[in-house]
Amino acid sequence: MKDFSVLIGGKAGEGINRAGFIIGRILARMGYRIAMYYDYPSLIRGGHNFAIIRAIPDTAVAAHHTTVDCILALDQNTVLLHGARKTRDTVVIANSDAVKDETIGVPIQTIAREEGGLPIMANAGLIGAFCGAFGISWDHAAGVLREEMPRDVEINLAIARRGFDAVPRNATLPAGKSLEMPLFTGNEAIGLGLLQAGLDAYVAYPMTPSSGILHYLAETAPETGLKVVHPESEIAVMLMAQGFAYAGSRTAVGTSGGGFCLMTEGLSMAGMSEVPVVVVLSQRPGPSTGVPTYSAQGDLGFVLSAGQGEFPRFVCAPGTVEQAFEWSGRALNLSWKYQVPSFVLVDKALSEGIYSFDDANAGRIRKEPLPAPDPARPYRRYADAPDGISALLTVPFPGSVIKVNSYAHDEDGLTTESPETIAWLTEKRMRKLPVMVREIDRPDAVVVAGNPDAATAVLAWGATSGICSEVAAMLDLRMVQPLVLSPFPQSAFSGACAGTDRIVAVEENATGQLARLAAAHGIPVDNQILRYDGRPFSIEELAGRLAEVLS
Amino acid sequence: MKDFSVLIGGKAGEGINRAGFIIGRILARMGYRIAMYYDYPSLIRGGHNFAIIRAIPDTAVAAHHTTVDCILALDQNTVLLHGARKTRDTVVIANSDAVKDETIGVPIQTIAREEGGLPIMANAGLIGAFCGAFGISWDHAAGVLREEMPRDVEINLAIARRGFDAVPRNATLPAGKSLEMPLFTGNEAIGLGLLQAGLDAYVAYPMTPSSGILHYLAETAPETGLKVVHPESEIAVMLMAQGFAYAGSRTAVGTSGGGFCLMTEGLSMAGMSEVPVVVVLSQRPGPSTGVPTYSAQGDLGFVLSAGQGEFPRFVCAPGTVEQAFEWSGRALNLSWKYQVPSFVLVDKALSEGIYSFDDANAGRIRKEPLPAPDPARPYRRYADAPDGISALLTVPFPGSVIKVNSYAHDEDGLTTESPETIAWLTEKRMRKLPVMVREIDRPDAVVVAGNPDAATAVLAWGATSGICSEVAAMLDLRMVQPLVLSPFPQSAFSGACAGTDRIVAVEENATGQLARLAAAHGIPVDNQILRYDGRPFSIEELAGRLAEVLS
Amino acid sequence: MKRTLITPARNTWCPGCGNFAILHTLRDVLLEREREGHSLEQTVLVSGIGCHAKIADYLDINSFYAIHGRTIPVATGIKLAHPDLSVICCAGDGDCYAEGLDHLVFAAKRNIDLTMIVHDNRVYGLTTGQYTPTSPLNFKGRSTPGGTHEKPLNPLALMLASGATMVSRAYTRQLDHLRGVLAEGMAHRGFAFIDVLQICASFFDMTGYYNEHTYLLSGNDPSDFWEAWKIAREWDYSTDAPIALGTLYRSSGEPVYDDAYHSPPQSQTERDAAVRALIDRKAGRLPPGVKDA
Amino acid sequence: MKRTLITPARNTWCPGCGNFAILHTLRDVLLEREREGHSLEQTVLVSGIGCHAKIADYLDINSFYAIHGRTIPVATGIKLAHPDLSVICCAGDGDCYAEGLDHLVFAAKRNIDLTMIVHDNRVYGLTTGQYTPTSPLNFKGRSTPGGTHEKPLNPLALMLASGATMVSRAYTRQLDHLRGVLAEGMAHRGFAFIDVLQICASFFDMTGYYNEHTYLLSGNDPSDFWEAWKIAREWDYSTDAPIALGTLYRSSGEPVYDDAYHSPPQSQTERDAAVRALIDRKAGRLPPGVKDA
Ligand SMILES: Cc1ncc(C[n+]2csc(CCOP(=O)(O)OP(=O)(O)O)c2C)c(N)n1
Ligand SMILES: Cc1ncc(C[n+]2csc(CCOP(=O)(O)OP(=O)(O)O)c2C)c(N)n1
Ligand code: SF4
Ligand code: SF4
Ligand SMILES: [Mg+2]
Ligand SMILES: [Mg+2]
Repeated sequence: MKDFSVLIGGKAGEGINRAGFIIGRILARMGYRIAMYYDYPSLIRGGHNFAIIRAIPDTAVAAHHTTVDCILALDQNTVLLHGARKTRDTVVIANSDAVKDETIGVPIQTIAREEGGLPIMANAGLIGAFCGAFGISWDHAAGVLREEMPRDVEINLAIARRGFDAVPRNATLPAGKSLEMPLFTGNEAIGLGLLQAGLDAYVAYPMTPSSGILHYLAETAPETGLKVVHPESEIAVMLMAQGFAYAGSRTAVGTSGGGFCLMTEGLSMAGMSEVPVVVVLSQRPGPSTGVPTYSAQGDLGFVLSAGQGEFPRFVCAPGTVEQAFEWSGRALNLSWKYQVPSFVLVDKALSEGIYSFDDANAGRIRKEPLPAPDPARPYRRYADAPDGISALLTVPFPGSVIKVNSYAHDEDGLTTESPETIAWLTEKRMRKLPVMVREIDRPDAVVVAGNPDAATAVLAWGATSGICSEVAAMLDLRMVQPLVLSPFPQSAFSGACAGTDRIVAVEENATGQLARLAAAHGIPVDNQILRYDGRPFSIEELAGRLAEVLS
Repeated sequence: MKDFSVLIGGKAGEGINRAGFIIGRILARMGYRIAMYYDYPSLIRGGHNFAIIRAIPDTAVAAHHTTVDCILALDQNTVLLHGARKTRDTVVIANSDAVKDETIGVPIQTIAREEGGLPIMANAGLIGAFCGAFGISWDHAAGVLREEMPRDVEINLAIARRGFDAVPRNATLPAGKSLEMPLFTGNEAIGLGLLQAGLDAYVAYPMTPSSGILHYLAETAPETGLKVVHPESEIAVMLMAQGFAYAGSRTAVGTSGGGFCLMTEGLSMAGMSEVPVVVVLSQRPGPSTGVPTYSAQGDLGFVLSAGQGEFPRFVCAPGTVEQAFEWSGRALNLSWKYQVPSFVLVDKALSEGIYSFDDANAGRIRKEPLPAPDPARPYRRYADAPDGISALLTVPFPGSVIKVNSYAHDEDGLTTESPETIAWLTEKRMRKLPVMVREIDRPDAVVVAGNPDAATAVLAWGATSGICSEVAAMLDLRMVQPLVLSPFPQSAFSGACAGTDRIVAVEENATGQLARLAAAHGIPVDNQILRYDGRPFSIEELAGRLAEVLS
Repeated sequence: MKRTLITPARNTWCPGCGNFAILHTLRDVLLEREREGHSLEQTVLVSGIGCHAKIADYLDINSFYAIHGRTIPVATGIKLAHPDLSVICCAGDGDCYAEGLDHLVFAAKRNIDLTMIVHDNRVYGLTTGQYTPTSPLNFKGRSTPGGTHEKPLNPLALMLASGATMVSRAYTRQLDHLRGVLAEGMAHRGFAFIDVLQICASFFDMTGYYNEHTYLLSGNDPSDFWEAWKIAREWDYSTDAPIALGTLYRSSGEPVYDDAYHSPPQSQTERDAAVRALIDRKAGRLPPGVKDA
Repeated sequence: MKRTLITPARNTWCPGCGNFAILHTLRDVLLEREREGHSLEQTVLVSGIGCHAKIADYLDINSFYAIHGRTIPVATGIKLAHPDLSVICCAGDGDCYAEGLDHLVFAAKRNIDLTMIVHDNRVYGLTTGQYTPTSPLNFKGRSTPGGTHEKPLNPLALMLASGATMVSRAYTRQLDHLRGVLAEGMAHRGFAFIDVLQICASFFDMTGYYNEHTYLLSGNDPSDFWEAWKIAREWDYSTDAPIALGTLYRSSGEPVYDDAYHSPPQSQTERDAAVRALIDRKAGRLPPGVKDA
């Protein structure tokens, strides 16, 4: 069993996400790499939550199959709703206190009660049973449980042990060779990448699926010294961030579409004032409130042109935790270097999915120092420069008055209405673009995977590129993922697409936004596979859709 | 003198806009058609304001020349700043109380004081002098002044008369044959067009250059019964408008870029809830606060994709007062018919410019009735339909519960997280698009002017299309102006461009936003003439730039 | 067939959530009003986004399920379009004391005739437990694991300072009292503000605390602004103190904003004539009546 | 060379505008503070958009000329980044009582150490004369030619209800008094709110009215919240009444929000180690110190 999948399901409030993570860690410590998809509706208790953990020894993994090898059912619904995921070999282990008629039943609620645990600790019993059924040693399991359930650890272990002992061994999962890789959500990886690159402050108003960044950065702030603020609204968020930046703090904000709308006026201010800011935008299905806890890729066009007036911006769209870690850091440096807004555009699938983080191979970005202004001359915040980039000083700075301005302004930041100065300032802004292009239009701005020589390419962005890579490899296709979407890495993208005679775009939206962008840059897409129900493709589904299109 | 231009200049607070309008009316009543450009900085008193009134008997006019035939100077600055507009024949009439060394001086401040008038009434003296100098009969002038200066009319007339008598007749402007055409700003024409099409409510927060709509509609409300609201912010504006619409009132909002940013979240709500709304967006140079009282065309890309998620929208961009009148009305009907947001995208040049309104040839749009739901079935707000358009009922409606929702929802408006219903709803929204295209992709969605058979076309949108028409006619070029920008009128546009071998786009922005849109629809632009200093082209400037490009 | 006023939508509030009390009490009040002759078709519910807002899915009356923080402007539009409608806002404390606070102050200032029900669980429920403007000082939520550094808002004091003409507090474990206050709010002409202490069973269960600290107002004079102010300041939403339930303030002499919006729409013929007149006047073809802009 | 603190930008306020008084008084206060040892480099001015906001162009100190209604969040970010800075907001009444009102209430609630100067001319100056939240009832502006239907906000009452720890009113024709109040505001640790009745010579010239109705507070006890509340309610910004000038309320015992933000930034080495630890802990390679999310 080289490619192993387990689904755990139950009600919201039963700790499915956490239990899935712990199962992931147990497997990770065995040398597996993990991808966990977490599916939950927008409610707090009840309903149906489930997680699918897919694990492969030593090999990167991003997506899930239609079927699973094991189902762990905390409730009857899990069994009812996931019947189609079962094969003949699927092992179903169920909470027999709540589920009728299943192969392996364990009365985990009874056990939890008997051991003096809280109801939520029942899932430790299911984790134990899972380990027992798949030949994972008790010591191994207990080691992870001790780390992940430090509160009431002995009760949890007792419950897990009883689950472990209650089931017959079904199979023995072989161990991989790798050292345990840490598991991170995309949100955590973004937070870490920002921290690594020197983030000083993070400002956000909670909004699914971006809130995880806020929670993670707030929780770890005592260790990182980060200033974390949750203010009254996203408008305040965006403006505060620029206050921070003006006073020298590298700052990021995070939100989803609706909150981002409220940031667009501030975004445009950043465009005019040249105050840097990083915006993490995690997409969910829109328009409007839409479907808050599911995934989509519907905001690309909006992000590319949001804010009145014209100003350059940097937009990257990582699709894996390693990319998220590296490119969040890059976004931070790029925003400060060019004094333009930078976007990290992700989606719920990445933000809230849990993945093995290949630390050793993840680009580690550190804070880039900025050029100092000429000390011989009085400082002018918007001093003219061939590349449009004025030296950036922040308050307080001895001997300098630093004025930033949302109006058109002169080199000193004083408001202007003179046609010459307005035109000059516009050109100054626009002169950054070719320099930004030179910086980012390099091969690493566009990932090529699968068979790089194949004439048929699958074009994808964001989290969808993970599954597209895997399916492309399966079907011997090329996979092309632009990591940078603005400024568009024209030559890297052309290079990545060179030699293709057919391009199929796969996107989680209804209009093909990346396809439109590619076409606008001279690479039209031949076919589109679009999905817009908030759910991810399984490998088999996508392979089927591709086969259909290519047949 | 078939093509006559007069400039009047002075300080803010001296009534330049009003005086320019009155001069326009005097000429309009002589059978001239008028275009007045009004230039003012963002301040209340002082500084320099000027208006250029261009007038041609019986013929449409949209732009101004580099030079003028007459300068009316309330202050010294007017003479200093507009020297380059003088030809050998230019008549300068100046307020000799404030201006030194000019051909014709009239002590209008002294006159105003002597006649017991307020300081601002001095400009009546200048208007009188203008009429005297150009052989306009006193009775004619006095007739217009009586209508336009009803307060203290006798004092104003006395001042004007003294100005009239103080100057020698220089030339005699011949009269045209047309009946007087009314003069309107673009803002007023938009307001009128909305009213004509059945507007019930207008909600706006003041923002230059859109505030004129609010002021006009508020001022005329006693006659129209319109409900006009100026609430606490643009966020409130956008949401209130949808409350009005939900309760059956056809409603429009107006703003400029910064205020529009704040409306994007509500816009996306309109996309999901299918509550109609008309947004008038009048552009000024951005980003951010930018240059509030000048003109630009920098927000097209933003408007086309504003709001998270994907939903159809209707965007029209009138360039003349007649187009503004007609298309504002159309926008209202289209929004209600398709239950999508409609935009009237204009710019400061049109919004605050004053133009003769060719009433007889302006499309008069009346409120289109909407199809009623099937009375035999219980009403479902989002009932499925082949074209995606559910029958629209508004509260209160006897026997029906009407639920609208910003979440993904089912036919009854109840929130859904089901993948099938989410996909269905997305498709329902998107099914409107082809129907909308069928409705608008007709020849009248794209104006062709100049020489329609010329192989070289000037491509323009918004107010710039006026001057482009005139220059195209001069240079024997074709002028193409798409009036509708979303959904894109592909066949009308292709038709309008058929037979061209060269297209030059003229836009008031730095990146060529219409050019990008045209290219995305298969019609790449060969050259771009861009201007981004907030100022309009003069005919000679544009002709020169075109000659350069085409040489 | 008698309408239950409950839709078939599956209710997804947590067991023990105070929102059930608001839903059922409001339903009862509406049914009672119907018996008194107020047609339910003339009633509209506007909700924000959050747990509270799901009431729009559950209550089988006209509803506008709006966006986070924006009940009031939507409700204002509805009311100004149709001043005869009864318009209720069900908002959350994050929703209307944070994201949408300005609208709340303006609704009070305008004294627009709305019934404003704030499901004040003092936590962001739906986004899983962050502090809100009414969370106590030092509240440890997911965005403030070390505790907040800011004292809560006192929404009653804020509403009194802003011009609300009815200011009340209720509690989801005091059903009869809640019913009385909601009915009073719906009957009030003008802006009726009701802060409902709503139990959040999952993230901030204050049942014990409220049971201990709340008391029902009696004998107070709601027309006495100063007394209302004193009662409002008794409890600051943070420090231990008696928590008054009931109507602190009610006044009926103030101008009501929507009174100015009763004009009927023009017919097409009237409108044609009005537009005609506006055009003609600009060309001097009509005596100047309305001053031109 | 002595700095005049006035930039070379051309001043475009109308003759007689009260903004001149605020500009020059604030300049004087800053110069005075410099003499007292407060470095001007440590001072930052944040302005909104409107006539008032032009002060950012005119005053030759660090400034962030922000957008309409948003002085406070910008200033908050600056202050939290650098709690040692003196941060002043110059806002308009449209700016900060309409568009940006929520930020104002939150700044007061947080008691963040800012000096908030509202140029309250009770009209939108720069957009040519529409009503604002402090315009009197029935104000006829360009958006309300028939007069407004809503009573004004009382910003002092609102600020008292919201937790501001210094609440004052000044008037642009009382220069010495204005100077005193501005200096007091800058010296106050916590949120210092100053509503400056500012003459708009072009759209709402209330000089005569204010000269007649204002009086200087004396003998009041600014630590007495109840007295402050009484004074704040004397004049409702609409009806004729005596208008108190001075500091109604000042309290120093309250927690100051920015006190929690003094932590110095980590060095790259420290940060590297912190990130390393966060990664390793997730793989069980470090003892769990911080609880994982
Ligand atoms: C503009 C915007 N920002 C953030 C969110 C995310 N969001 C949804 S509900 C909610 C909090 C709800 O808290 P509250 O209003 O107190 O309602 P409760 O869930 O407690 O009833 C937030 C922040 C959103 N939907 N829209
Ligand atoms: C989001 C937004 N809406 C509207 C405007 C237009 N605007 C500029 S200044 C102003 C009013 C200013 O009034 P106030 O704040 O009282 O300042 P004053 O001019 O009176 O000093 C408005 C509405 C804007 N710049 N931004
Ligand atoms: S989280 Fe709290 S407010 Fe939300 S449904 Fe559960 S108990 Fe109610
Ligand atoms: S309009 Fe009023 S506030 Fe603005 S500069 Fe003139 S006098 Fe001052
Ligand atoms: Mg809440
Ligand atoms: Mg003002």
